[in-house]
Amino acid sequence: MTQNYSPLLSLENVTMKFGGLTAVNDVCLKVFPHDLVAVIGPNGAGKTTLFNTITGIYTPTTGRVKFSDHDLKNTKSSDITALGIARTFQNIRLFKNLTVLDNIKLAKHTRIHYGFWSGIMRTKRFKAEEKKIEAECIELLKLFGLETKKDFYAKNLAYGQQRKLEMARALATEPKLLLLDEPAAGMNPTETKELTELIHLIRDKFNIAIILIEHDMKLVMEIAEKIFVLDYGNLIAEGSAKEIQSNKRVIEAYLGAEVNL
Amino acid sequence: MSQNFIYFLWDCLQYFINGIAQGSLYAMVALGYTMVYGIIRLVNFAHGEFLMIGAMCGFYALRAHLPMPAAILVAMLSSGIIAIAVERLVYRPIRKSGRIPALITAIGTSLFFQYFGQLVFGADPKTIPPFIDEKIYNLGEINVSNVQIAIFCITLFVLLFLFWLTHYTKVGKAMRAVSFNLPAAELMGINTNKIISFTFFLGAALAGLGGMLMGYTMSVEPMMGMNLGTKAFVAAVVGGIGIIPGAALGGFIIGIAENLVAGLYKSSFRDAVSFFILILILLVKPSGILGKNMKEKV
Amino acid sequence: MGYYHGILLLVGIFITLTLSLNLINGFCGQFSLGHAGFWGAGAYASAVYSVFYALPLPAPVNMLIAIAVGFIAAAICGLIIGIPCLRLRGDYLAIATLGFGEIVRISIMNTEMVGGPRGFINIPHLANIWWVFAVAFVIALFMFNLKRSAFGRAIISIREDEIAAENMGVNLFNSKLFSFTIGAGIAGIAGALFAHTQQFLHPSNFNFMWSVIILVMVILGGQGSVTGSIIGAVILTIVPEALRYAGGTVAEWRMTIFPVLLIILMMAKPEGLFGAHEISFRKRSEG
Amino acid sequence: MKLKGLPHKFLACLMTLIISNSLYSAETLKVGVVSPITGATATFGQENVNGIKLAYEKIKKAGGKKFDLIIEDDKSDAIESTTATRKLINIDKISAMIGEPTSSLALASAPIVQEAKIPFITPTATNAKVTQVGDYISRACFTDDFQGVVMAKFAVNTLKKKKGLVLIENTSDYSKGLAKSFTDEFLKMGGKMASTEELTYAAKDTDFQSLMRKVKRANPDFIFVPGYYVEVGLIIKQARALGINVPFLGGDGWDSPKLFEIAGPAVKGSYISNHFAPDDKDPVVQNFVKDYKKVYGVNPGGFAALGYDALGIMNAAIQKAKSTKPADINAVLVATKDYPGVTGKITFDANRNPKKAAVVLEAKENGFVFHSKVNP
Repeated sequence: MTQNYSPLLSLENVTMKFGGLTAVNDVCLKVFPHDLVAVIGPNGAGKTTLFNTITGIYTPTTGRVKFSDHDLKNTKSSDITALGIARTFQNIRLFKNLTVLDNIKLAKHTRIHYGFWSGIMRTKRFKAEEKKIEAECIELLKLFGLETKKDFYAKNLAYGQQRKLEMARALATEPKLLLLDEPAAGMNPTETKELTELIHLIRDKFNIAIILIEHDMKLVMEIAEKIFVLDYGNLIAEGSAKEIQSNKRVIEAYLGAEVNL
Repeated sequence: MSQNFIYFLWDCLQYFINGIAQGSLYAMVALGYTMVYGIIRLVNFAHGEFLMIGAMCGFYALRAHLPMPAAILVAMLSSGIIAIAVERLVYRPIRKSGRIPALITAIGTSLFFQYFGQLVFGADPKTIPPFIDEKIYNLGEINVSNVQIAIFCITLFVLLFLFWLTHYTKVGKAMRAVSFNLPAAELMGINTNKIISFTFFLGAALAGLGGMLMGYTMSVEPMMGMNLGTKAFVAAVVGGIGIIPGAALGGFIIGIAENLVAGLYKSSFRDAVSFFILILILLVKPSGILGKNMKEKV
Repeated sequence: MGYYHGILLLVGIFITLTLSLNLINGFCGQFSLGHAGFWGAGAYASAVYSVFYALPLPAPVNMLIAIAVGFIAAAICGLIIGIPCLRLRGDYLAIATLGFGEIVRISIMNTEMVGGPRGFINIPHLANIWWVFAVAFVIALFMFNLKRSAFGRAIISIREDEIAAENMGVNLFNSKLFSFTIGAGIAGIAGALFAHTQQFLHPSNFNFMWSVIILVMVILGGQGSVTGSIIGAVILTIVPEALRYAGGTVAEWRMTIFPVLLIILMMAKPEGLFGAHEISFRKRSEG
Repeated sequence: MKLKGLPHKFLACLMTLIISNSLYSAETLKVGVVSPITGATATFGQENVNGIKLAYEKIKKAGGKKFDLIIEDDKSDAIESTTATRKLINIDKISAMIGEPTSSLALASAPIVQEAKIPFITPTATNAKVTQVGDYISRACFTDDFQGVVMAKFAVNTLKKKKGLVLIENTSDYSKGLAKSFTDEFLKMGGKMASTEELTYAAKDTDFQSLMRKVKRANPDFIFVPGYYVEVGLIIKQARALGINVPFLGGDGWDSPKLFEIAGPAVKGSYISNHFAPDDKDPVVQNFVKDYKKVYGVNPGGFAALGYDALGIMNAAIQKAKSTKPADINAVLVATKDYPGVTGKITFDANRNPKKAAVVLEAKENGFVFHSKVNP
């Protein structure tokens, strides 16, 4: 697949070291607008670390992360969100003691323009903007089938719903690129199937690029247009599902693992 | 060089020596703090009160005409037993409720013992004589007392003992395992509750010992634990909390700094200086001088 | 000033203080053990203004200036301590703020101008109970509205999960510093009211023990709950007084009973009486 | 916020319910006491209350007008002290009050008492500012100024020493005030200071070696330490260990058997000014000491003696007053003349400060003995 327009995200020789341990080694990859790609690899291959370097939780030891025209070096995690990268977490990080609706509203943080005193004095502008945001949030919840749960505390949702809520929350930040860290973990086959459709739907409805980390190979092979394979921090292969399935190095890396390609 | 400047240099040296002696005592108390924090991540505000109770019991033992070594033993045992009881009855039930409730509980326990002490032992300060007959040696402008030297030696001995305990005994290895990863240690078949109790006992017994040794400069009163406890905690944090040599190092640093400030400037700023150092260290190296940096896993 | 009047006045001041700490501790999840230090800084600064530098203006105007002075002095303290210390977490921040509170108290003790250890006397009687409750009301309203605005939500998200909050685009440091500074400043306002109603300040009122009491008020009511803070302040100002009447032994032992009650509360209901909820008549489905 | 609208009365009713058993029970005369029974200065407060209680038992036996004694703890805290004072005045409706023993907290509560016009006597608040609050505020002890003068006279006239040194506890007003009046009088009488540097220490200090080094270099004939016994004990002990053998002089803050526990025989040869001497041959003193020992098992200190006298003076005023109205009691109280207290014959001057003799005590091996009396 060749594109003649510029990449949305590009990693240039990114290396991430923790003391003596190299978690990500000299990785280069490009993601274009509207892409739906997957990052796979055995446990400990550095997938989540890769996400963490993209979202600014870690600063790469060497190399560059570029998003559109911005070099993300020295950009705070919160500013990266404002630029348009959103993510979910492997070990679900919802605001457990807030309601479902508040979780989503929070994600609108960077899209709110009323001032501090506007909020304190409850001005017209504040009320109008809050009303608009609330409507948007409920719209989003409907998409995920969570609108009836909007006043529940996040901690009281079922596991699958929590995963969905996290995705909804990430989308509420109005990203151009969405990173999903094992969205299907802990889901049953029916839920996984639903998820597959949902991911496609999201991509098309919001016109965004999506990178996902996933262990469920069936899901990956089904939806990913392009797959990157990490092993011990190295990018050992990239290509379509077919190419990856027949790649020798990938099979070696996975040998002994529980996954059947 | 003027006479005043020579005096100044002598003074600094003297304060430094006094600081080491005082720091030894802080170190002894800080060790208990650090061990408890290392094992269950709890800032045990009541640690100073364990010391107070030990010293009080030691005082009454002396009054009952027990010899000094026996009184020290009484102090250590009573501190230790109170600590085990507090851990069992108060800290253990709260352990799962999160850190802020645990911290509040520790503060509550500390306050309880302070006021309890005032009503039971009386608010008047009590004096414990030095554990050996004090002799002062004059070396030029410097004075060193045998009590100071003895305290320093005892602290060194305690440190070596703890090193041996944690590295070469079964219970010590278990302590390290629990402090490294409590649930994992439990899975490995270590009786974590027992190890935690033992840690409390050991830490508090050291505090009791420290309380008795302090007799040479301080009098024992029910409110003494608060100030001493926070300073020991500061020492533990400065050195790197959870790390045994760190506690000792922190104790010496705080002791020396306090004596220098009190001697060269104003003794009313003695208490402020330890907090000042704390804030400074936390800015430069939040994990303490000997600490390792830890980052939250995402 | 009568006894009930005096207690009611303290209730009002403690409501403001508890709300201010709730902003730092309950909303933002930052643990401060030196709040009495901010309170003291505000109290002494405002008293210094009205005793030594008061302008020839009507009393209410001077009181407003005194409140502003208290706010600014405490907020500056909050800023100075916040910039370095807010990088710390949990226990470390608690100890650093504890240290700061002690430094404030020691500095007051060593300042001859404000009476040092004897206490600061002859502060003009500029405020009264109406001032105290008007301010408490305004602050409570401020907190309510803050909680329901984007800024408040951002601060609360930090308490819940710092990393996720940052990932939502919340600037952690700025939000923390904001709540710490404003919380300190509001404590300074409480200090100004305290100074100008009591007309006497003593360093012992700004020690660690009082920091703990304010914190316990927050925790009792529930971290993050505005109405909870108010109730916590009311209960904890009145209960120790009520214990005076419980008769011989209890009255004598009231200072040991207080910590025991505290420990029992922590065991039974660590999230406080109301958690982060507000008391309200509207029903909320809780799944 | 609902609380704002809450009427005053509702809260009052609520509290009345809790406390109804002790409220408005009878029309007996009540005397309130506020003292630090817990907290930082509890050691003074507890002894003070002991003295007051002893006096109360004796007064009850003696007959005459009866009154109830209500004792409140203030935790050594200024807020608590003012709240407790208001409680005594408004709820218990006391007619007279024995105030805080420490100067700083007496200063906190005195304005409240003055406003309510309740006669107030503090046993041991020696700071001059306390009785300046108003005409209802008096004290049982002499002021700091007087003690300083007494000791300066003693140093020059009795000890014949002219080169002195003063060590000040810089966190204490008591210490500073005493040091100033001593220094002023001493210099006026032709004395000299051995050092131009102001030598200070802080409460709760334990290590005085640095201070002692400066003292040793100054080489004075005597050292005046207007401090409290805990620090003083350590100072003397550490001074002797460094070979400083000149006499120490001090004030009533030294007066505790603990001083000898802390410093041991090193105190011997020191002199202090005090309110009373337990071995004073005066039968008033001897009876008090005997009674006190019987109840509490130890010799009384100055806080106990002054607590005892404070209630005694107040009782005398109550008995003599033409009614139980506070104003009438105060009228008699401020005119107190030649009250035979254990701390001397007490007569109030126009500012309600007692004019009475101070005693100078000399330290022997294990306690103070009476040395001489110094009249004002």
